Amino acid sequence: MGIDFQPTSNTEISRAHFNRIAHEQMRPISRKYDDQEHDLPTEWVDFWWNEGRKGAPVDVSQPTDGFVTVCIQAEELCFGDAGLYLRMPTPALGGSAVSAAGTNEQREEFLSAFRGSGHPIWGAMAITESSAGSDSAAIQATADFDEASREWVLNGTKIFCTAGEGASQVEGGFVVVWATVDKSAGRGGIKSFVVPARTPGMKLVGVEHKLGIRASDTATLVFEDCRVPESNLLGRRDVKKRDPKQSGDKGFKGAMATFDASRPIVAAMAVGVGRAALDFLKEELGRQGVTIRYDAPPRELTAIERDVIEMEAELQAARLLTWRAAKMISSGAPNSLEASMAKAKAGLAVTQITQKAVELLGPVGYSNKLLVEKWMRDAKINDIYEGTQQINQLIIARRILDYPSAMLR
Amino acid sequence: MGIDFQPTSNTEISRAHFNRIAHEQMRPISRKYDDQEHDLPTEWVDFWWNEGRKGAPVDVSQPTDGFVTVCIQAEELCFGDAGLYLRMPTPALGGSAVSAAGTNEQREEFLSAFRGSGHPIWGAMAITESSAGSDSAAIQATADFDEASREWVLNGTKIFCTAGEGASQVEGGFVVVWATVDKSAGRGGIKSFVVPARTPGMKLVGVEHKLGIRASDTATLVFEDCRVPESNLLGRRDVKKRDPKQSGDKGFKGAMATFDASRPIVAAMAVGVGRAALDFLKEELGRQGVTIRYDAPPRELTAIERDVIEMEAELQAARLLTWRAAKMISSGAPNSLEASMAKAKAGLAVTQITQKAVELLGPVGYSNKLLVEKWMRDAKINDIYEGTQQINQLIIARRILDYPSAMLR
Amino acid sequence: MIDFDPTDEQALVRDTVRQFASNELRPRARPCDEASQLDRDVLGAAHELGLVANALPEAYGGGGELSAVTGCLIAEELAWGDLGLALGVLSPSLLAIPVALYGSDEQKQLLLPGLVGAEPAAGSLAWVEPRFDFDPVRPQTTAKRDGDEYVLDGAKCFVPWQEDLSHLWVVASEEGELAAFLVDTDAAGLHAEPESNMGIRALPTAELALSSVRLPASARLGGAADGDLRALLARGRAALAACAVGVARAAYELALAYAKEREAFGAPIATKQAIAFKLADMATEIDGTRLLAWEAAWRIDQGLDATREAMLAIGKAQRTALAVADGAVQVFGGYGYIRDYLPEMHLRNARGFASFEALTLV
Amino acid sequence: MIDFDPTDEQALVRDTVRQFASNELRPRARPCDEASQLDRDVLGAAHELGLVANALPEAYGGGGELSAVTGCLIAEELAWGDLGLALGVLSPSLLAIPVALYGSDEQKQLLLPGLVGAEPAAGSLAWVEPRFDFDPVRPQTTAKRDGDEYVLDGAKCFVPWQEDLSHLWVVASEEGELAAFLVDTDAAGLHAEPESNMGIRALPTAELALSSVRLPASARLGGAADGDLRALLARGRAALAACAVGVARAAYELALAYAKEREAFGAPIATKQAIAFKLADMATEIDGTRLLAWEAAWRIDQGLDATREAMLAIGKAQRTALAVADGAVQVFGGYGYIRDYLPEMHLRNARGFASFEALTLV
Repeated sequence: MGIDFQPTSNTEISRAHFNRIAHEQMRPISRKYDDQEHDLPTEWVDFWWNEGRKGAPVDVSQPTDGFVTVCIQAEELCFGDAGLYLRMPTPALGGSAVSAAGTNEQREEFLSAFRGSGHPIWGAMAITESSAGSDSAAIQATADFDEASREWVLNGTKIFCTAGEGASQVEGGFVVVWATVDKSAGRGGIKSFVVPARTPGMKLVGVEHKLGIRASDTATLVFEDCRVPESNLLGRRDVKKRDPKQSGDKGFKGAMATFDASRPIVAAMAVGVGRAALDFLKEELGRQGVTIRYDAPPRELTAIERDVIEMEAELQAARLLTWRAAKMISSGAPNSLEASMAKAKAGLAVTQITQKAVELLGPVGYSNKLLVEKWMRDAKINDIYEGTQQINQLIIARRILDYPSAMLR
Repeated sequence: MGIDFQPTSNTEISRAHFNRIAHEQMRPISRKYDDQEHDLPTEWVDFWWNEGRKGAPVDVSQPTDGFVTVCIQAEELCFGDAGLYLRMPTPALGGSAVSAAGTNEQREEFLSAFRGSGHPIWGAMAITESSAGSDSAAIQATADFDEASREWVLNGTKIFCTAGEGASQVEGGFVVVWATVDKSAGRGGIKSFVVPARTPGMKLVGVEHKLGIRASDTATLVFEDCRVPESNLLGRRDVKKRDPKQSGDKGFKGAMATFDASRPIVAAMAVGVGRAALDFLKEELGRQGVTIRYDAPPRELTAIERDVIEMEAELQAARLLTWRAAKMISSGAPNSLEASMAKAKAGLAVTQITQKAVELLGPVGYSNKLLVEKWMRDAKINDIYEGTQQINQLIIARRILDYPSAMLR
Repeated sequence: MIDFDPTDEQALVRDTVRQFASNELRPRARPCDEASQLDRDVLGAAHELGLVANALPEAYGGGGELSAVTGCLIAEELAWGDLGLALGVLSPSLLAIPVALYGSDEQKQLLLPGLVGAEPAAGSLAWVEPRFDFDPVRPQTTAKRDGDEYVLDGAKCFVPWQEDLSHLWVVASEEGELAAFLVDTDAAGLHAEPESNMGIRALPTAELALSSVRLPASARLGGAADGDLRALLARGRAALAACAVGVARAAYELALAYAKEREAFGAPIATKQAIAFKLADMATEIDGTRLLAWEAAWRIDQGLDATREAMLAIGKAQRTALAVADGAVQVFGGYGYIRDYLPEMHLRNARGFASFEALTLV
Repeated sequence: MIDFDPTDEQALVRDTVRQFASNELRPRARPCDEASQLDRDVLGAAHELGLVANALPEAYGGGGELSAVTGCLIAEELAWGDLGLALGVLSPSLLAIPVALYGSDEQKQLLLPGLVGAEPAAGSLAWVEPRFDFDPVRPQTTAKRDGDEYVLDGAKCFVPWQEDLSHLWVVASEEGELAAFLVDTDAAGLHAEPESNMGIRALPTAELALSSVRLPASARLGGAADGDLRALLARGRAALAACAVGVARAAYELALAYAKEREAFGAPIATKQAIAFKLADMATEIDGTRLLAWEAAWRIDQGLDATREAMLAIGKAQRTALAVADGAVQVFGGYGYIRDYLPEMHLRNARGFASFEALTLV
């Protein structure tokens, strides 16, 4: 094969398809659902449920670029609107966890409705707690097994749960909850459980008011003696005292694996937001008669030209690191290092690119009349969730130094 | 008094005096002694000894700006040439240590010759060891007291000793050596000793080949049963087991205090090198017809104009932080935090300013025909010696967080 | 003689304003940002402090203490409390300082007494224009002489616009030169559209459309005489730089406190070099930036040209404010992204300094 | 289909060159830098590897494998060994690739056989000019037609200049358009002054003064036909970007190893976040930069215009190389500043990429 930067025709079909959706379905309501924080974007949810989820009209007889194609879909939709993207009725990260760590029966039970003809539903993953941000070993939520009823009893509070309102409140959806069955076992005691929407004991106590991605329902969920069947545990029940990263626990490893898979997607989402700002900036400058000279000597460029050229280089570097990490998933290569590189790079690059775009557009860039200021607010989340910049640097550093986590904290 | 940015007339006299020396005595031989690494810059040494050390023709009936004036002198001379500045026949850091921690007798004994009419001599301070860079507690050099001869016997190897060749080899000079009298006491056991030049047992084993400041003799000194009189110990002899920072040991504290005093000077030296590059850049651009518009809107500036304006702002910020730290010395305020801020800021700012100056001048900036490439090489030392960027960030962080060193390493 | 210590009187003013900012502004920062409005009580309390009046000529009931350096000390403290409220509290100076410096006696008589009275009075100045390449010394808003009138045409944005605002200065190009004109808010041909921006939401601002706004010749700042509007621009930049330092300091202090309190992996996150060094850099850049702002202000007070110094100061200040506010959000992690905490607001406010001009004056 | 894995053949070439760079270049990096000269043995060994010949047309005894992507893989590995020596080793391509791509049959016949022979032959190309605002697509060196001759006037710098160099291409403006001309090193009116630069000291370079250098019409690259010199410039930028990645990777690997080995306060300095995160950023930027260089090279191989991609790649590459080399010096502390260790050399070399053009071609 060899080094190739040409996506397959199916990827191009997919890109064009989702780019059109971004322009026609998302952009027109971007500002509306930024202003009306927490309102359900009905037109978008219905569109996705009725049309969007059918996917792009690809030629199934032809190859795609696998996970790279998935990343390009995420880039295009977040080029449209990152907040609406996170509000799409899909299994989302919860689905990834079920797919990665669940049994066939579990996949059928929890995911089939997302392919069904019912009303729109959501999936979500609930990991973070107020005292355990990046430190999953510090999870306080508990899961106790009730021998009598053969049920798991969940107790605890989860915060920053993306799509947590929809997943917990709309019949048919579910939340994958991380809890410990044995605090003494540290990470080894942490298991994930599928909690169907409206399960008694799972309460939605609030949705966050945020800097950006305001269309996305970031929820706080409280679990009080929330009971789910034994069969809702993902992965093995037995507790490995050793760090499960080294153990064979498909449950935790599977859940962890979802991050290696989700980081490139999050990176692609970031790239989409950054591209939205950069493309608009170039178009607007063009309208003002400013064109970027790619063949002018550095010392003859205007400050704006050099900024734009640097922004383009940083965005493309982030995109290519993302595609590389995604490609490795398709080819089954372990990509934890590359996934964190992509996430760290994309998060920082688009934070700076969108901030710069606001600056270069001057007073108009700062105004709500344009979406650029919104893209700057939306972009910042990519530096924070799915592992902050610092957490990803930590993962990268441990890998390149070949240090166990104990040696570098 | 109130906030005032106007130096006294004596400071202006001093600035003009040393600026002329920089232009007339230093610049003409800058390239020569960069090429002829390690050669003694005789014309400069003799000039300083015969003329330069007389100081500026200030009006003693009028005030100066105290330590700020000293910083301005350092800036002007390093604007001339940082390597030659470090090769001046002066007591340098060794002198600061004797002044800060020594008795009147010791000051008289070791410093008077620097005011005398003999040949040029040098002072130096020897702290760093190959295994103890930033970590003074790790010092391995030992000082044992010989009760019989009432002498201190020094053993160990010191590296990166600025002016170490002159100070150790030229009769009349001296090296202040840090050594431990009790390894079990950690920092508490570290004392400093004055070793006169040519003392038997003090050997010059080499001088470093460096990236820049090549006119400066950075020496490695070996001490083998090197004996000095009991009276050459600076400060108290008894060992405080407690961290001497908290103890009343004038010796160690004095030596440490010299750093709070020397960091602003090192920062001022850095500013001088950065200014050399920035001033030349602006002059050269002017000759090429490029003038900097300070009243143009940011979005109309050329890349070069914005670079130069940012370079000027960063350099001035570094200079003002330096003056603030220096002013505090004059007014007797503890300035450890501010001194480290000045050092950290100046070191980084001038590293970037000089690197940028080489870039903006293109091929000619990279050529040895100009001094800009030398200033970039010279400037980098300011990010490294007298505490690297990282060490100064550590000191700043501990202060602002109010953390003991044990909590932040 | 080089000195970086304020006078005792300045220190007293600074400490008083800091108290005021801490007690009156900071608690209202979030509610006013969410509600996109100023707080009348705060405006009243600030007016009683006489922050603006103190700088006005004694002949017109002011304190006669006009000093850009003092003004920067005040601006930093107020912006540390809250930028949007600070700009609102200081808005009378937008009307007062141009007239105090360059106004005709008639104009001083007309405007100054109202600003030192018992009741707070709003002021405003329209300089920025809604264009990415807006050039403050070459505005596209024009003033043409027509008989004994001036006719203004153009567009302005970032114009402080409180309900009770009655007059404002509008900066325009008069035959290629900068000039300012006193305009009634209800002047014919003047249309004001309320703005919504990413930050400074507590401050009501408007975008103005001026089409053939006719003014008497006496509306020109200084009358026949010329005011030095470039110097006024430098005053604005020094003041905005001081505000940016205040915003950065507020964000830094929040990050510092949070980093010492928040634990991860069993220790405060401040014990991690990545966090600790970030805080160290913030502290250093904030101090360096403040000194640049002071230098520009000091030159203004000395009657020296401060164009370059003010440009260096505001350029550095907008970079520092943005970097520090962004860093504070980063230190807070997820909490930095939600509006229950202030870092995200400081980030939105900080970004504005790259485009603000003359939103406050000292 | 998107793919970032080299072909098996490319991987083999890369690994072979990496071995060569490790065994032959790296050990000579410091001595050649100090002595400011190339090493004949290395040139011979490289010639035997056929690194340049392999890319030349089979019709003239080459391997017929011209590929910018493969060239970038080779350039990165060689520059990882040592930049100065890498540029020396690849210098024949400066003569060969322009003629292979755009030369007339006559020119190919004249130049190519000599480059695939048993003995290594030097090559060179003069493009850069000693001006801060040098514009590679609008050189000030001019070529004027005079009867059936061309007359060249102007100045050049950064021109590789080995003793045994006999011919070189000189890029000039011919009626405003880019053109290249084959010039004898002993041509009348050509004066070469040896250069001394901050970095790439192992590579002998010269500054050229051309005053009325007269050449036959046949000396023009392509003869009557036009070569696409802008495409050649992009090839140079992709190649230089790959070299910059090699330099950055070399500095990064040194820093990584040193940080794990060097102890302070009782632990390896790599266990400190400030150092560890710096290394993490280096690794990330190096990988991202390499991908940009590959994309530009891939477009060249596809026959697509790569002007923009090559500009993005070299711009990013010069920033990455400088930041990583500077960071490596910082990680080494005092040892990073002395010439017993390589970081300081990487820093001097890295700084050059902001000004290099067409110092090597792929």
